[in-house]
Order: sequence, then C-alpha cells, then structure tokens
Amino acid sequence: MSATIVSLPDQSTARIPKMNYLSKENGLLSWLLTGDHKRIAILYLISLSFFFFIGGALAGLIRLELLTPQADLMATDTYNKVFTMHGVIMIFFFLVPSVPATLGNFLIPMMIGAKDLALPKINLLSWYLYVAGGLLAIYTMAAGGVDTGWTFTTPLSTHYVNTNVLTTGLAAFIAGFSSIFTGLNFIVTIHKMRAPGMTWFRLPLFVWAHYAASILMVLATPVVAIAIVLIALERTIGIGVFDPTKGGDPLLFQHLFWFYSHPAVYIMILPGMGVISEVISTFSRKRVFGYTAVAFSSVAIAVFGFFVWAHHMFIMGISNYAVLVFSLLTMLVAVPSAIKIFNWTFTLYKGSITFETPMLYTFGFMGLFTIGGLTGVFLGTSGTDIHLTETYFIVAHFHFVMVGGMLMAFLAGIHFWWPKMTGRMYPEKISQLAAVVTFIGFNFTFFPQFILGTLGMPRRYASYPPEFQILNVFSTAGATILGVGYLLPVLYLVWSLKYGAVAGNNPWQATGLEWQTQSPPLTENFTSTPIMDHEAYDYEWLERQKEKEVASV
Amino acid sequence: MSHISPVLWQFLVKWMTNFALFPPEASKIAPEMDALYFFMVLVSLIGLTIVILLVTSFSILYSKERHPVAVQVEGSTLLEATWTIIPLGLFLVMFVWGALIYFRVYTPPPNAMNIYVVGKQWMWKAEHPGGQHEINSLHVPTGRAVQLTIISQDVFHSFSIPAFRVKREAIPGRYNTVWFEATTPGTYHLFCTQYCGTEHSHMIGDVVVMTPEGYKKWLAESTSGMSLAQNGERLFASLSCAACHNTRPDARGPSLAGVYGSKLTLTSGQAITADDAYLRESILNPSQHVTQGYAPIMPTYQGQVSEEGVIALVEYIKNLDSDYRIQQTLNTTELLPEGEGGAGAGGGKKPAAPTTTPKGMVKQ
Amino acid sequence: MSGQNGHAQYKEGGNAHHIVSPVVYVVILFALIIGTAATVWASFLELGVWNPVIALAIACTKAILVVLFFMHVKYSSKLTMLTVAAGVFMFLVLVGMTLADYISRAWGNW
Amino acid sequence: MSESTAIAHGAAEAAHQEHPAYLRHHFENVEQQADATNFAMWIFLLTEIMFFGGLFTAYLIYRNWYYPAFVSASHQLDVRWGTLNTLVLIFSSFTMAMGVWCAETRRRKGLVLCLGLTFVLGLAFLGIKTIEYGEKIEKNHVPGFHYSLNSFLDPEHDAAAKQYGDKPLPLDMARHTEVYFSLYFAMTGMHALHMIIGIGILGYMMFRAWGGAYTSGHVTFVENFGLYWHFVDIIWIYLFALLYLISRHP
Repeated sequence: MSATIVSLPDQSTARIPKMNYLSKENGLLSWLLTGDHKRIAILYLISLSFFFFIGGALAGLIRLELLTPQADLMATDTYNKVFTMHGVIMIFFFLVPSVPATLGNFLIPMMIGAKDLALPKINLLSWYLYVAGGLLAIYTMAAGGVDTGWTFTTPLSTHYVNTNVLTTGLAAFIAGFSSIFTGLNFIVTIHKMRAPGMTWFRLPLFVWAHYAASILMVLATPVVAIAIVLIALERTIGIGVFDPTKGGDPLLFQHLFWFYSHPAVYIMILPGMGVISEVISTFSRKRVFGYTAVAFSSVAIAVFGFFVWAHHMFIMGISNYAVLVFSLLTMLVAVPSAIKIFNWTFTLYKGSITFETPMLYTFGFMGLFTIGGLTGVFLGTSGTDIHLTETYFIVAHFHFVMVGGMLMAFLAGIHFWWPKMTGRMYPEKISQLAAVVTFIGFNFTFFPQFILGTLGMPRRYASYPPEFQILNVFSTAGATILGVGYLLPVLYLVWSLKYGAVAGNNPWQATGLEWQTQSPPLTENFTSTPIMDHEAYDYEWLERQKEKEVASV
Repeated sequence: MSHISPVLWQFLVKWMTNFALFPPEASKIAPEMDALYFFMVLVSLIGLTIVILLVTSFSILYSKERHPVAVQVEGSTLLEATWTIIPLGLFLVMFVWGALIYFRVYTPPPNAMNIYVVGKQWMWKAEHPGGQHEINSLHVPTGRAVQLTIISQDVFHSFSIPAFRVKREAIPGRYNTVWFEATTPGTYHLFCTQYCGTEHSHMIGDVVVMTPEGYKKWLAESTSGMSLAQNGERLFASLSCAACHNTRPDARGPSLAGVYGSKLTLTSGQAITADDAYLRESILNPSQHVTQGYAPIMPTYQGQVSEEGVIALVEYIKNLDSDYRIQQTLNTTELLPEGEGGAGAGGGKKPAAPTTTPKGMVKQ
Repeated sequence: MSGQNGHAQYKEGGNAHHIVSPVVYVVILFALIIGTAATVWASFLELGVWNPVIALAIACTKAILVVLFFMHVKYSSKLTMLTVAAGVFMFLVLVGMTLADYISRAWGNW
Repeated sequence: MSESTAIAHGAAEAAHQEHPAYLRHHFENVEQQADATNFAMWIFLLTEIMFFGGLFTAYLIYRNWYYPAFVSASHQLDVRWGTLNTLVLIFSSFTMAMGVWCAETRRRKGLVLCLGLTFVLGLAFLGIKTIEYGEKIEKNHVPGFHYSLNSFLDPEHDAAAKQYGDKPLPLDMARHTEVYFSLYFAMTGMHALHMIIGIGILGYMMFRAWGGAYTSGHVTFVENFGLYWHFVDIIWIYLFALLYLISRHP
C-alpha cells in the first residue's frame, strides 16, 4: 500500500460502527418524523431516484417515438403529454433538488462542523412539500396528463388546452416552495452554524457552490410561483394579466417565467460544480487550483445569472436593445464557467492522480460540460440564436449541461460519498464500467441532436421529415446504452448496502471535516464540536494528522 | 453483402439517399450566419481540444504511478487571468458579430416586398399583396427582399425556415417582422418551432423559392381575382370607415391618404411613425392612438374584424396615396353587391373573412 | 462578508438584544398616520406627473420607517441590513430590466 | 475518528447544563439560535418581496399602457375604505411591535392583549376587504365572464364615477379596466391570503402566550412573526398608494 492511500480496514475485523445515524432509531416513523439532516437526505435520495426513473422512462418513450418519422408509436397528443411530463418531473422533481437536497443536505452541516442544519423542521417540511408536489405530478399523469410543455407558455396554457394545467402548476408551485426552504436553510446554516475556525475561505468549494445556488433558489423561485398563480387565476376566474384579448401581454409571462427558469439552470448546475471541486481535489491529492477564483466564480455565476433571462426571448419580439444587453450579459456569465473548467484542469497539474469511479464521472463531466457550455454561447449570441433556438440544438445543449453535466456530477458525488452515507464501498470495477457506459451512451444520444438542430429540426415534434431519421435512430440507440448506464448503479449500489466492503472513516483520504468522523456518522455528526485549524484541501495537514495517530497508537 | 439482412439493407439505402448533415444555404443571410456559426464551432473545438489535451496529459504525467507525491500549488494569478481574459475576448467578438447579424435579420430594408403571415392552430396562412392566399406554403422569388409581417391568431407559434436561417415568433396581439432574400430556387422546409398544442408537429409546410419569372407566373395563376388591398377596400366600405376618414372639411377622422410611413403626433404628444403595427393598433385600440387634433371617438373593431381582415385593411391603407379611392368608396358603399361586402356590415360578431378565397377554405 | 467564524460571534454572549422603547413606536405610529393622511390628500391635487412620484415617495418613507423601527433593522446586524438591501436590489432588477424591454420596444420602427 | 480535530469544545460542554428547554440540540447557545431563526425569517421575507415583485412589475407595465383605464377603474375603489384599512393595518403593526416589546420585557398579560388587538385589527382589515369585494361583485367588476363595463362607458349613471367627474371611456380603453381589476384582485387577494395565514398564527400565539410561552426569555417566535406582520403591512402601504391613489382629483 502506498503512502497516501491507506488500506481499507481488514475485512475480517472491520465493523460498521454500532452507533450511527442509521441505527439510532428504528421504524418507519423514526424516518418520517426525523429532524436529522442525514436521514432527510436519504429520504430525498430514495424519492428522487423514484422520480428520476419515471422521468427516464418517459424519456425512453420519447426516443422510441422518434425512431420513425411518423407519429406511429403514440398519437401526437400522447407524445405532447409525455414530453411535458418528462420536462416537469425531471426539472422540478429531479434536477432542481438533486444534489442540494441529497448531498447538500447530508454534507453541508458536516463540512462546516455543525450538528444539523439550522432549521431541521423546515428541512423535513421541504421534503414533505417535495413529496406532495411529486405525488400531485404523478396524479396529473394518471388523470390524463398535461400538454403545455414544462414552460407553460401562455396563452396556450391558459386558454387553449383542456388538460390538467392546474394540478401541474400546483405541483410545480409546491416543489418551488420545497426548494425555497432548502435554499433558505442552507444560507442560514452556512452563515450561522460554522464550527470555530471555519472561516469563509476555509469552506469547502462544495459549500460555496451551494451557497450561490441557495441565493438563486431563494430569490428567483418566488417569481415563477407568482407567475403560476396568475396562470391559475387566468384559467379559473379569467383575469386578464397575460391574455392578449383582454389587453394583457403574453410576453410578460415569458419575462416572469424565465426570471426564474434561467437562474434555475444555475440552481441545477452549481451544486454539481461543487461536487466536481471536491472529487477532483481528492483524487489528485491536491488543493483546488485557485481556490478563491473558483469560490468567487460560483458567486459570479449566481449574480450574473439573474441578469440574462431574456436570452430565452430573443426571437419573440422583445426590444432589439434589450436583446443587445441580455446577449452581452450572457457572454459575461459564460466566463466564470470557463474559469472553473480551467481551474479544475490545472488542479490535476502536478497532482498524484488516481482513477476511481467518482473521478471518471468527473472527467465525463468536464468534457460534456465544456461542450454544453460552449454551445450555450451559440445560443447566447443573438445572431445564431435566431437559427438555433427552438430546435434540437437547444435540446442537445440543455441535456449536455444538465444530463452530461449535472447528472454526471450527481453520480460522481453519490459514489464519492457513498462510503460516508452507508459505511460501505460500492464495487469499483463494475461502477467504472457504468461510468464509461454512461459517457458513451450519452454522446451517442445527444451529439446527433446538435446536428439535427443545425438542420432545423424543431423540438417537441412527434413526427418529422424523413431526412432527419438517421440521426434520430442514432440518438435512440444511444439512449438505450444510456439507460443501461443509469440502471447499473442502482443495482450495484443497492447490492453494496449489504455486501459492500466496509469503508472505514476516510477511504479516500480526503480532507473535508465530513471524512474526519465515523462512517456512517453519528446523529450529532461529531462527538464534540470540531475546530478547524487548517485550510480546505490541506493534504499536508492530513499527513501530519495520520503520523500523530500512528505515534499515539 | 448478402449476409446483411435485407431489411436492414433497405433501411441503409433509404437513409443514405435521404440523409442530411447541414441545411442548404438558400438566403443571403445564410452564409453570413454560417460564417459566425463555423467560427464558433472552431473556437469551441479548439477550447475543447485544449481541455481534453490538458486533462489527458496531466492524467498520464501525474498519475499516481508516475508521480506518487502531489506538489501543492496554490494557483497562479497570471494563468487565471489568461483564461479569464481570452474567453471573455472571444465571447465579446461573438457577441458583436452576432448582434450585427441579429439586427440585419430583424431590420427589413425599406424596399422589401411584404407578405403577411398569420399563424393559427395548426396552420400557416400567407397573404400576398396581390390577393394570393396560401396555407402551409410560401412562394417567394429569388433576388428580392421579402419582409414577413407575422401575427398569431391564438397561441404562440414560430415561423422558421432553416434554409434561410430565419425564424420569428408569431405572437397573438402584435406584428413581428423578419425578412430574407432568397438566393437559390428550390423547395425548403417551413416549420412551426414554438410548441403550440396537439398538432404542433403537423404545422409544417414548404417554402417554394422561384425565379422572378416563375414567381410572376405563379402570381398570375394563383390570384383570387382581388388583391389584398381590394379586399381591404371592400372591408373599409362595409365597416363604414369612410364615414369619418374622408377629406370632407367636416371629417371627424383624419384622412388616411399617404398616412402610411408618415410621422404622426398623437394627442399624448408622442411622435410616432405610422407603420403596420401602428395601423393595426389604431383599428383595434383606437383611443390610445388618436392623432392630434381629433376627438377620441373612433370605436374599436376588436372582435369585429379577423386578423386577416385587419391585414387587408392595413394593406389597403398602406396603398392609399390619394383620396380618390376613398371618395369612390364613399359613393359606392350602398351599391355593394349582396353577400360579397356583407362582412361586418350587419354588425355580426364574426364576419366571414372577405379575404378567404376558395383555396383558403380547404382547411377549416 | 464577515471573515470571522460563526461561533466566535456567540462566545461573548453579552451582545445584548436591543429593546426598542415604546415611545419610539408611538412616534413612528404617528408618523405613519400623518404619512397616510398626506398621501390621500396629495392624490386629490392636480400635480400631473408628480402625483405618482409623491405617492411612491410617501409610501417608501412609510415603508422605511416600518423597516427601520418596527422591524428593528436600525438596531440589527450588518447581515440583516445586507439582506434587506439584497431584497430591494433584486426587486429593482426584476422591475427595472423588464420595464427596460417594454420601454425600449418603442424605439426604432417596429 | 481523529481525536485532535475534535477537541472537546470545553466552553460549549460546560454551558450545556444551564441551557433552557427551548434551545434545540444542534445550536450551541440561545444567541445563536435566535440569530439563526431571525436571519431565516429575513431570508423568507426576501422571497416574499420577489413573490409580490412579479405582481408589481405587471402593474407598472399595464399602468403605463392603459393609464386612463387605470384612473377610471381606481375611482371605483372607495378611498375611505382604503384609508381606513391602511390605518387599521398601521395600528395593527403598532400593536404587534408593542407585543414584541411586551415579550421582551416579560409582560405576559400585555403580550396577550397586544396580540389580541393585532388579531382583532387583522380581522377588521379582512372584514373591510370583504365589504369592498362585495361591492365589486355587486357591480360586476370581477374579471371574467360577467365583467361589466357600464361604470366606464356610462359614468353618468355610476355614483362612484360621477363623484370624480369621469368622462366615458372609449370602448377599447374601457375594456382594459379589466386588466386593472385583474391586478387588483390578484394583488389584494395575495395580500389577504398572507393576512389570513398571519391571523391563524396570531391565534396560535395568543393561546401559547397565555400559557407564558414567550415571556420567559424566548421571544424569537414573536419577534419573527412581527417581522412577517410588518412586511404584510408594508405591502399594503404600496398597494394602497398604487391601487387607490392613482389620481383622485376631479
């Protein structure tokens, strides 16, 4: 065994600590009424996975339908409902809460050395809101679905469809409040609950990223909430705020909607970026290159993220001068993402790199996010946006950032902290295979869509001209590979709960406070309040620590 | 090749003969937009290559086997400044370049020939000034700037012609414009790209680009016998617009001759150019657009004229360069043949759009 | 943002909670009543463009009084003040940038 | 577990015994708990600002577009009810602030009295609002299918409009009064919803305060609720200025 990576504990003697947050109490009620951030994170993880696979199944249906140019697998109406529910479930019930609600919930208090989030009851409430919203979304599907697209474009959603817009809107509204409460909790916790010695610039970058995302959640989500309320009022009693026949302006809805929904993509991606920072530092055994730049770039993305929403409306007939301003600001928000990518790359420089599964996912993230980010510039540039917007180029760009970026980061994080959450290791070889399969499947699925978009294939089409078929077949074929890539982790992670090797406190020899306690942790996280006396990612401190330990034994 | 399944083989043949990787460039703006597009593709490829090269080489050079002990590096302001400033510079170049193209696409030249497009669930209706009326297709000549004035009758639609690289949202309640100059004759896709309900994916059609001669021939063949302006004139008469908008000394409304394109001062003191959007607005929301010196007495025609009707009226007013025609209408209002000019005359809520030719009746 | 750590703030313990005297509340109450009267009175005057300006100015003054005294912001930490400022700022971004689109639509010829 | 990172935090441990019952386990001390919950309340108010922000944005745009309609429509609101309601809310804010003071200075009966007054004033506000809504329903000024333009097309026969000497609006402008009333109901409705929630919590607090829950040093709940109540008051201050007082001169 090498100098830096300590061996796993000897399997014959290794034990999961008897006292931990999982074993403290038993029974369903002890979970459903818990205030423990770690248990709530597990609840989230289970419910999120459920919604992810529903959304994924819908995505599979979409790809199957698009295998042929005709609308032959399902009627156009069904197809519209399928892609709407895919969007609603994936965005409001998977992407927005994914990393923050699971990993963030689990890790933020541990990383800053606190016993829990500042408001444990609010934390539990936000899980209940999430579940209530999710069940409402499922009910909507059972009750006949909704076909407005996840963007609820008025006046389509207010006057021209007879489907369950109200329940879907309510589901998104409730999920929105779940996300507001999560963000609120994180901000308060990060401000008020840090352990002694944990200054702002000793915080792990994961925490910085969540702080930035939380600001977005708290300030942007309410605007979409009120937009949904107005839609509901327009559908029920017929008020006229967005209705052009009554003198309202449907573009106003677009403004209010995108004021949330553009920052929402940063809500989705920023926590993922936090995961990448942790993983890449740990597996190159090196401090993140330019810690301050990466921390501030998170905040910069959050701040600039508020000023760019109208780039979703370039072709809708907003003022040309507004287009200039919003396009320019969009260019500015692209820069911090570039900074992050290069800083992560240079974190590898002179490191001592190992290639465990989380690292493979991270490499996948960097490649796919670079493509996703750069194609975002195509769309932020007002001229090319005219041609590329509302086509499969948008679909591909969004999925590169969200699935290629966010989901890769989510999986990287789940694997990375799995030993901490469960006390057991996932099987390394098969998980590496899953990472590679996911990467290949992903590129097969979504890269052809860039070409389709350039060709002009509009999104949300159940049928399409025959010359687009070959690329769609590629895409569908890739989606099956991708599906396998996502199913594998579920199987082996569940398997590892019982049969995985016992992980020990710090299997990766990482520096974060969360690794300096037992796995799975105690309900109070630490036996006594930790004191932070070193910088984040200080591997030399960790070495000294280990020497001391050896000496004391 | 015989061991390949014949079905698969058939598919391959079909695909290979029917396969596209890049859309045709059929308008003047298309090569310009593609230049920017390929510039961005190039920059992206270079950026991606740099990242991939760095990640791969670092992974090889500094793998644990080769480099067992990491060297802690804090960061480098110089390097970080480099990768802040270079991307920023490149992005700004793209921004300026893109904005130039954007302004070109959405600023029609003054001499452009105007075609009106009305989107409705789920079809595109195009109205040529000559009265030619198309559904889900658009015939345009090469070598001539064509301006589209687009409006929707119900929900958001989006008028997209990938081969021309232009696209514009059709929005209820207001005109949007876009223009292009077709260069290559042929038939190209016309899509609705904004999701608009059940039959969204069937709201597609063809853009037929013809040589100027061919276009002339097509115009002559598909005329409905009445130009758009003539339809407008009929509507103008049946709605009794001329009762106020005439040149009599005691006229209660301003004369509309030559009003199009002129600068008007409104009662609010605001100066405005009378363009299509203004004409439309002043028919539907007249009280907000009263010309200085006149009383706000004009009734609204919202709910009485269809979008096509408004288009016909706008086109009629646009072509009024003298009062002669108004005088004519004034005299012939009573003489209109039964049934033809009946639109709106009876105060009916939904007049049969007088512009609808038999061809237009095919759908809906 | 404060560089000091979370716990250090509480070590002193003494950092006594400021209790605002009822006299201040009464004064503010009267100021608010006067403000209400003034704004109603002003709305009956013919002031043209100044009508909304005065109405909003009085409303803002009243709101500031409530925030500073009833909501104790005057006696609160910098963090609270920053939070209030952030709220106002983001509100202005939402209103301002949306209105900027609407206002500049009238420029140019479409 | 690496021992040295987790040195027993002596001070905190020692203080543990003297902690009051309302201190939740994950906080180090009462100060931290109060501070954290107070900050959380402020962050929540941020979201509330943005929530109403969407409505204010819509209001500003349409007011600029349809100014005459907004003026005439606002004349349909009774400025006396509006002023009275403003005063009611300001008083309720005052009693709430006094309630917080009573809690801080540990006056149990004073606190219950103040909360009770706030409760009653809140109900009075809603009562007046109901009367106003009733008037709108009677005159068919609720947007939707039954919306009536009579007051704006024929102000001579409308008492409220006549009072301000309104001239008949042209039909197209008169139709846009519906936008005003859409915003009126959306904004005051959302505000009233906040009031109802607040009154519910007030009832709960009165019950607890009677048992002395907030007068033994644990005032955060009352304080934080006070913030919420004052915020709702501030929203009304703006709604009053924007909806009732657009222009009242005849």
